[in-house]
Amino acid sequence: MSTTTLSHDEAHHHDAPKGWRRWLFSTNHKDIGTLYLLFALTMLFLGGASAMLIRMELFMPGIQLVDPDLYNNLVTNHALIMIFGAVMPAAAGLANWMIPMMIGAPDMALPRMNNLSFWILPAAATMLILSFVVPFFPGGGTQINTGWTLYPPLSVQVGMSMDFLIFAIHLLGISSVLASINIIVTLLNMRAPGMALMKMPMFCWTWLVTAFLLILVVPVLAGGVTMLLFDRHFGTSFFDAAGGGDPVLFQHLFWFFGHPEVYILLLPSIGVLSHVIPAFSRKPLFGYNSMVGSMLAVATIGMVVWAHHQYTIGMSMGAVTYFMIGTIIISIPVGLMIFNFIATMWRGSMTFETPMLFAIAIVLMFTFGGLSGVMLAVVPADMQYHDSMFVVAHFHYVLMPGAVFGLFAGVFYWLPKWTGHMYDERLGKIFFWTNVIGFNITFFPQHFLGLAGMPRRIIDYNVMFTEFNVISSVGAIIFGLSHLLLLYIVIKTIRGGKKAESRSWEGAKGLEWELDSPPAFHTWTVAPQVK
Amino acid sequence: MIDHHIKYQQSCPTPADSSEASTGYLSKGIGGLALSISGLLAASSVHAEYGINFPEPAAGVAREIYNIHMLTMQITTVLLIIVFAFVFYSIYFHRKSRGFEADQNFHKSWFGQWSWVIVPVMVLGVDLTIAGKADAVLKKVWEVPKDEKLLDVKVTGHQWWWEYDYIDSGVKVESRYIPEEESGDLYLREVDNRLVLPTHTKIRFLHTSADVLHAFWVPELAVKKDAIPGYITETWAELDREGVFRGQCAELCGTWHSRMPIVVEAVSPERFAAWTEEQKALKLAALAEASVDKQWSMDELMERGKTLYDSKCAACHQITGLGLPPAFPALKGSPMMAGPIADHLDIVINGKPGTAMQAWGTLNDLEIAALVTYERNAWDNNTGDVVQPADVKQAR
Amino acid sequence: MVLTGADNDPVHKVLVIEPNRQLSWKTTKRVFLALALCLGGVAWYFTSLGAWLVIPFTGLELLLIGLGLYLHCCHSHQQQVIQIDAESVSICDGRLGAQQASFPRAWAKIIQTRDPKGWYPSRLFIGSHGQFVEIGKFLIEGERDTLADNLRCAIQGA
Amino acid sequence: MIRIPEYQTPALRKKNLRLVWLLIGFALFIFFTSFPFWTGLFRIVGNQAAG
Repeated sequence: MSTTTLSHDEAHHHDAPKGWRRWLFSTNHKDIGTLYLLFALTMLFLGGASAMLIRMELFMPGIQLVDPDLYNNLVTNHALIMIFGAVMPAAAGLANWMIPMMIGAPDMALPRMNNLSFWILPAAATMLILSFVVPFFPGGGTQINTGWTLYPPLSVQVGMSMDFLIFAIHLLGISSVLASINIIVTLLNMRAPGMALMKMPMFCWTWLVTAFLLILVVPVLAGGVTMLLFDRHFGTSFFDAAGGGDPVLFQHLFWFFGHPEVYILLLPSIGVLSHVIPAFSRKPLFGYNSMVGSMLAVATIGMVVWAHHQYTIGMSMGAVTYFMIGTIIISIPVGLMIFNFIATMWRGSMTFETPMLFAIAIVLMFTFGGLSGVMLAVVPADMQYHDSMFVVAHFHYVLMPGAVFGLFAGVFYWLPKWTGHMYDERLGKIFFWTNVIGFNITFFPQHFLGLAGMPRRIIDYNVMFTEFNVISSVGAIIFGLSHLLLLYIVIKTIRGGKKAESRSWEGAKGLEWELDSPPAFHTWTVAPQVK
Repeated sequence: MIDHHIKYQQSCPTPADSSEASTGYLSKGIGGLALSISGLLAASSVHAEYGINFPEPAAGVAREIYNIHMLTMQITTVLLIIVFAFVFYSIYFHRKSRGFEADQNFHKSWFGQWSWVIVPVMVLGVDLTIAGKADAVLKKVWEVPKDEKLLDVKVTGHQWWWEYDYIDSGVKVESRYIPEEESGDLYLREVDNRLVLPTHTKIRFLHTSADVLHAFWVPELAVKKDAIPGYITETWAELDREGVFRGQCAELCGTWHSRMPIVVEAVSPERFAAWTEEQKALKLAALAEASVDKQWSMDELMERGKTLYDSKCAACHQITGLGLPPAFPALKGSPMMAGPIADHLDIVINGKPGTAMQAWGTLNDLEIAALVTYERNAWDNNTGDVVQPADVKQAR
Repeated sequence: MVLTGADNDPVHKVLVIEPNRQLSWKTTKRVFLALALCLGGVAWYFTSLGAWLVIPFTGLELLLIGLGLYLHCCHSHQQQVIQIDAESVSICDGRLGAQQASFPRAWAKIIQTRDPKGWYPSRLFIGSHGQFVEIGKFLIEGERDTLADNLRCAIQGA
Repeated sequence: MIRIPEYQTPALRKKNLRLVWLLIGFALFIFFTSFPFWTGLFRIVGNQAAG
């Protein structure tokens, strides 16, 4: 540290970089959080566009819009973009914005690493989009027709776009790991004095657990896709039965990552809920300790039940029994979480602003998705449900409310804090109703399709499945278009609006709402130790 | 052949006994809700009934699975109603606009102190109910019965057709989808050769795959197992009624994953025996025909070749021979067609490793000869080459 | 965190400024070991299944985690000591004990710059005659405000 | 009449309206590019009406 010369001007203006430098070289947690959120919003529309194409194609029996490989590629891309491009970066954006504010830290622990972990994402997204675009060019090979699970041997047949995808997954993994390390170090080391772990806001807790999960599972996925790359190009046969390998090994590697990934998507939204519901119920969160405990339980059990995605690979009866019991057991901590949310609302003094509406929708619809999850966990019954549209309906009922609606709730809840303006409440409510109703029309009928015998990931189907597909596609149009309203609300709020107070919501609690009046638990009391 | 009684519209199951009456009622209730939605949207009325639940099981295994499915569905529906009731009660009564004051000490009451024990214990109770039943069903379903005479059927998934080997009798059935012009309303649910199975016989299915992952799924039989190359997985079923049961491949297997229907035709054991004999005789006749030392004429070979090509090759290379490049190269105007016959035969017999082109060496000499002759002369390829079964025999 | 001398000497004052930190070096090592153990378990399990390629990735990741923890541990142990005498105000690096700057007390000024939009944290400088040293960069906003007030009092209140 | 709140300056209002038009344009784009969807829907409705 050296002395600097301060001119009169500098004493009053900030020397932070302006223009594109501000964003490219930013080490400020708020800037990076904003970048993450904008990136996620862009990707939400990209992934949404592929979902719309899928639903358009499935609207009627027959092949109308896309050819089968392109359809399968859309399925692949929709999943990857939504998971890695939209939900995870949006959750990371919330984390970047809120965690330092919530724990009373000046910034994230490793600001330069924070910058890196964001700027890897656009590069990774470019690779992901390239993997989609490359087959349209001469010599580009075949399209990725494997779905996001990338199961070999099918993924070994695919052309060069699979290599792009593998590279993209590596980049995405690096980005997530860097962000996780940053969050773990920040949360463990930079809490304000007096804030014990068990006094940490729930959102911080959920991200701490999420970051640990990411650190544990990402290397396994990285190893898996690298082995796939080796099988494709370097003559190894990790997954090739003819060469002594094992095609099922990849499934284990993938789902060891893939199942905790579900909780990685889910937990930050649970954290948001634990702030939104108490704020609008005007009453403290019911059962903070049991929330933390059940979250840790979910994460721990969730790590060791991955094979319930592969009941049909022909495991031994002992193995499937173990995975079945483990999976059903998860309903205990998850049930406790849901119970705590309901008990927080119970005997509260509720008002129903947009974040709260989303929160209630999550409690109801996530319960629904969770219960169909219990049905899927039952091995013999899963022999029927597996890979049918029932599964598609189930995981959209878990992930849309569980992850995406939670993020919507968080965005509406903290938007006044971020922008300094209140959003338009009336538009917010319109957005909520179109969104939730559209979602239910889209995905509820898919349960029936699955039970009646329609497999997932098929481009064309028999006329007997027409009715529910029509309903589902009509719902999808409503659901998809409703997000344009979200875009409008967000941009409008950034531009201006009613000035937000530092405590934007009547019942909001937490350090982030008290930034102007800092808490009293610091400084000037402890004796110094100076040589 | 066996009469085709078409029965693809299955909806609410007929209750088998009194305990299942409520089950059917429940599913009808949910179905009614869905129907009213679809009615509002003015969906087609061509189909009188909609499939909203599993079709009526046709095997003991499927019946067990069906029952556990209905049980878990009932339990979860009850739980869902409880959760909804609490939330809506709370939303209605505990809101600020009604002047309800928040109870700040709710979490400090005895209930708040002990809920973290009470709730998990209650959930555990529900879990144990489900897991206990599931475990009992699993024992019946999972393990193939031992020490019994079973009818072994080897089910091999190919891109994109099914091969059924009746191991005991040596009969082999290749089953492919039928284009829409021929199958009509049963498009994607009908095949050219069905999997014929006897009723009241324990059948063991041995699943494997020739290329990528597939999954054999017929809801009435309730046996879904992945077909994994290099693995053999097994399931079993004992069909308890005759009928035609339809399913589809359930594991994404590439381009034409949607075109892998499965049709099971359940017949009485006597008719099954007759059918087996018929198939054996057909196979012998074909073999005899192929081994006859005869020079086939171009027209004969072309005619046989076209039939074979349209059923076996057209899924990838298309009827027009234009293929779907780059995955499936065009045969029309391909240099392979005008090149040496030996190369052409080699790729048909041995396939091309690393691609979707599989080895067709299981076809007999006559069939391969016809196929290659057809490919070299159809779609303006007009090389004029005629390949005889003897040439194929030599090339093997 | 800002610590100050407990004595009520109005002339001589000592202020110690440190970042908030909750982990000692020992607990940091424990956290790292726990993570290494979990990751090692995962890597060992999948290696036993034949997927040895997981090992290099877990190894690389552990390296990164270690690096992150170490760097931040270094960062969080920095310390600025401000000594106020009758004549001068001096700023030292508390860990190295090296003096950074010294200003005549009578002329010493405290300047706090603020981002007009409140987007960036404020910055606090101390110095005189156009030469300034930034202090408390690692503090949070409220602590910095309090520090500025207290410094002003301490310097001028002689 | 739509009451304009005091924090909404005319310039801001103009900018927001422009955004609305852009989004409506995008919605129309989706509307027209999903042509097969709408023709299919009309066909089904037509069939229904015809019995």
